[in-house]
Amino acid sequence: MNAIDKVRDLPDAIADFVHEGDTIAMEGFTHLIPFAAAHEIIRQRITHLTAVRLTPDLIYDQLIGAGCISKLVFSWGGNPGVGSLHRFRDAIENEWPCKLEIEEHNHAGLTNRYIAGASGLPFTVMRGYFGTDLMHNTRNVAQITSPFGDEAITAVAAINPDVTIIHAQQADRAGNIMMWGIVGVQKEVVYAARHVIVTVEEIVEFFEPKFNSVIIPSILVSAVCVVPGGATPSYALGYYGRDNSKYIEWADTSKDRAAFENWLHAEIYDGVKSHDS
Amino acid sequence: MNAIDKVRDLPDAIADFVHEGDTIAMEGFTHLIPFAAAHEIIRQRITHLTAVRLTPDLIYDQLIGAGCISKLVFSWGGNPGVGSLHRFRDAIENEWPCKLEIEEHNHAGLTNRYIAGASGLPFTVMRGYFGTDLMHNTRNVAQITSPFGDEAITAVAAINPDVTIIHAQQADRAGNIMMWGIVGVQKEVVYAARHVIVTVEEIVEFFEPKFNSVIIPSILVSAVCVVPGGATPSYALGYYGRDNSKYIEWADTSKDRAAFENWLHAEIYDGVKSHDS
Amino acid sequence: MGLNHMTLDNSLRWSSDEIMTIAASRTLQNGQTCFVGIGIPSTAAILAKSTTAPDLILLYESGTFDTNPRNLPLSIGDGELAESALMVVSMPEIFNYWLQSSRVDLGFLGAAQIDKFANLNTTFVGNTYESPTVRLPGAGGASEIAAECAQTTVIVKQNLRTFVDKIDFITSVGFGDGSNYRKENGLRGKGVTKVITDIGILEPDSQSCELILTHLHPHTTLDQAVENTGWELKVAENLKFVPAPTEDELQRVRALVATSDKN
Amino acid sequence: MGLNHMTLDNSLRWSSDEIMTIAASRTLQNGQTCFVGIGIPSTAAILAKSTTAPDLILLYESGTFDTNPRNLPLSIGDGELAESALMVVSMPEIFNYWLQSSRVDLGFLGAAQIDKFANLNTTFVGNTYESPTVRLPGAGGASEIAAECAQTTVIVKQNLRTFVDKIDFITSVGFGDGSNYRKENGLRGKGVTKVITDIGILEPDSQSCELILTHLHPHTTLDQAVENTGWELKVAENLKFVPAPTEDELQRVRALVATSDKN
Repeated sequence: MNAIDKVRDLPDAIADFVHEGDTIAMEGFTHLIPFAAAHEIIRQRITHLTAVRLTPDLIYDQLIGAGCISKLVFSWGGNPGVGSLHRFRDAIENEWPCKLEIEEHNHAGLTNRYIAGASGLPFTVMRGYFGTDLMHNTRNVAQITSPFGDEAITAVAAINPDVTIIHAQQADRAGNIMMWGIVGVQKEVVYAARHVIVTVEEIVEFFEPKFNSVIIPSILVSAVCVVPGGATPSYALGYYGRDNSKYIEWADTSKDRAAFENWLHAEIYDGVKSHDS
Repeated sequence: MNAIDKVRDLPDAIADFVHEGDTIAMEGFTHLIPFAAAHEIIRQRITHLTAVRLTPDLIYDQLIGAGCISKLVFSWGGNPGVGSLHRFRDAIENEWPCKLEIEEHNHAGLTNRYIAGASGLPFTVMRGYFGTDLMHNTRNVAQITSPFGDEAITAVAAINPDVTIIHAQQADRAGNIMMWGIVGVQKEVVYAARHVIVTVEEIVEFFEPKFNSVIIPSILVSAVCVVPGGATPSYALGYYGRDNSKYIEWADTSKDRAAFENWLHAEIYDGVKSHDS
Repeated sequence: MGLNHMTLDNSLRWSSDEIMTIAASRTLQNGQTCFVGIGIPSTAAILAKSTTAPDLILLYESGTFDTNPRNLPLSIGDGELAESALMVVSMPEIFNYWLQSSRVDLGFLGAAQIDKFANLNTTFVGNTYESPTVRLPGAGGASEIAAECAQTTVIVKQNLRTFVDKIDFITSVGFGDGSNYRKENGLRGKGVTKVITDIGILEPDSQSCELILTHLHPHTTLDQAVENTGWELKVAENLKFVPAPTEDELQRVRALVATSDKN
Repeated sequence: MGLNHMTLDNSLRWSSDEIMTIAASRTLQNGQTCFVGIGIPSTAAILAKSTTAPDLILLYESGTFDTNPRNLPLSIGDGELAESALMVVSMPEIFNYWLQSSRVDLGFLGAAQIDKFANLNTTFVGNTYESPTVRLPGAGGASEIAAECAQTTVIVKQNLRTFVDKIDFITSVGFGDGSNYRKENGLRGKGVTKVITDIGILEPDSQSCELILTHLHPHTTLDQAVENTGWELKVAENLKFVPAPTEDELQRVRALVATSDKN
């Protein structure tokens, strides 16, 4: 029950907990996106993943292009503020590098699916999908009737990933995690998961009080990996800013298959072996 | 949109927002119980209230004994660590001072009823009440079947109080509220309410970062009343401790109707007119 | 999507993005809660907050609530949105406690396609859902913004590619097939009350819910509007002109846009 | 409820509360998550944490998680529980993300009445629910602790008023009417695995789920157990004695209890 039990090298943690065919969720909404962990998954060539994430963002665009993901569960697939995710589009429009099955939601729906998973429920209820075409083109969404009055309500099925991977600012010596700033759905997707890998900027002696900070107790965490910069090119509030230029450059890098494959080899396969210590 | 619009004397706030026959919720789990506001309700002799609260505690025992509450929605009716709530028992067992209708839940159930209210839903789902006699002796609880698989799940109806009253440590000049320490169900019951009255220890220039602090934006608040000590004999973390002796003494004060009525006159009707400035 | 591409009309003192931003900004009222997206909505909201609506409460789906950015965010989850916010809440809270419980006065949306009943498509264009010609990002927070905000303003460029008779996919509901669709489907907000384009402003008819051209921008013509609409455009009897941007408005918009990393 | 009243047997070196506390403490294992109530459960858990199970994680329904109180709390929401906790979460989180999602290893419960299938009543005694002779506090967190903790330990004094053939109200489910009741009713935890009384310890039969006397305290007799049980008490073939409290255990319990304001 102390940090020594949980601190692992990132390659070991990925090898131990992420397996071919798993359902994984790597969350972080714009902030604290666990890029280093994703790159390690690519490097280990783990495939046939069902990958869940509200915003595939560059992180899943890279995993999709590298052929790791065979099914994507998502709610908004763009490059935020820039435009398209080209690897995502190429997979859906042209099945390159392989067929990509999709299950599409909206943010509120996928968020509530995580809440149901975190709550140990088979489903939860929400107002949502009403009157849209998504209702008829997605799974794990159903209409039910309120037993109090007869209002129609949407039920969404729980998601319980085999592995959730997040990045956080800090862990303490006992293996507890602290993050602050925009925390999106990370708490829910951690509670919903069977295994949890957390990459952190650093290990600290004690946590300083912060507004809106979220603590993840050690008991929920399978492995803590110290990976400074592990959220680059997204950001870690209090550590480094978002590298917006990388998001803009990605439009070009990813647009063309050859350019993407060059990036994949240069930055991932032949790149320096991750940031982990 | 600044504090001047919202800061009121407690008697005015109660008179403006709490009316005969209203459904009210005064929350605070052991911590930050809004006693001063309850005493003002007694003083204004507002009656026929439907009063919702997980733990009636001394605060509702006093309102019940004073004849303000005609229906109680609750989940645990004891004097924590001491024993019975005698005014609550006298009302249920002997209809004194008037008949008390009850609707009884458990903590998880009532908590989820607040969550449904806060979420704008007619109901939400949970695992609970399964196999108990409460299932057959309470309203606003129903069994439904999961549309994914056919598991039986409990649905609980939303609660949306006419007025929620809470006590918090601080408000800022803009009328935003901050509380920390044990916050129970206060966030949910604030979001579920039509009107919200908040008594606070003090108004501060700005909020200091705290672990686990909860902010209630000004826009949710109908009135802010500065009432130092307004949670006594419960406590306000960072301001004063719980007066456990008052909880123990209450066993004697409340056991006997005459002793209770003496307390009611001495402390409330003829007492110093509240703590508000 | 095209929303962010600036096409400067050299004969004018403002670009189409600028006039859309300023028109959107003017619709915001002090004290409202406003669900903001990236791009023109952010610029419009920050402009309004710095001028006519200082107590406008901006919330983003990232969970940043009552945020006061000085720079224009590139993404919806920029650090400055968090650091300048009254509070940062989880997405469950933003979606369930704020949006779903109908606490938000106004939401802004864009679209790749819009029809005469203000239904919006941001999912795909061409062929089928399973095998689209162009795959777009999808719903994100848009479908619930369209459903639950008290009112929604759509900001979109007007042309035959976007203003179509039949959209390929209803991502977010405007008025469905007409006036009773929202109620029948449990959508509680009023729906789209304004569509602000580079040509003018359209508003739904109070009876039929069909979009009607109510305003032209100072530099545009009715012909332009008709030619750039893929259905038979109805025009308000008292068609008005949007007042020209003031120097102050233009200067503020340009200063804001200049703060964005993207430019 | 009587659980907190201390009845010191002068012929012994410990009170019944003390032996119950110590017996409960010994069942706790290091690293477990333990849902604690006020009174003997708190004392037992804090005792275990100070001796055999330093990494025991204590959570209270008030939302205090991994709390490390040095004093015995009078109430479940004492300030010290918050100030010594790793985190304080809302009650929605405690009930939905911890208890309901079956993350808690062990819960402690008391009762005013218990039957042979370990069903518990804390709601009312006598006459009807609508018009009870004695109204008790009700369920609180107990019914979900009984339903969802991996295991539950009941701590209760054994007498004919409490150990009854038929309880007046099932507030919290033990095993209902027998072995399949939990599964049929969707209760996912194992249920009550130990009932610790002032006379001994009862455990459910692995087949019938009926409570069986498995241990006596060092100072008690089988006759006492039988006489204080309102049904025909079954006794384990290898009935054992609970090892006597050590001096260290007694000193620690007494020091803890002395910290409570109540004493």
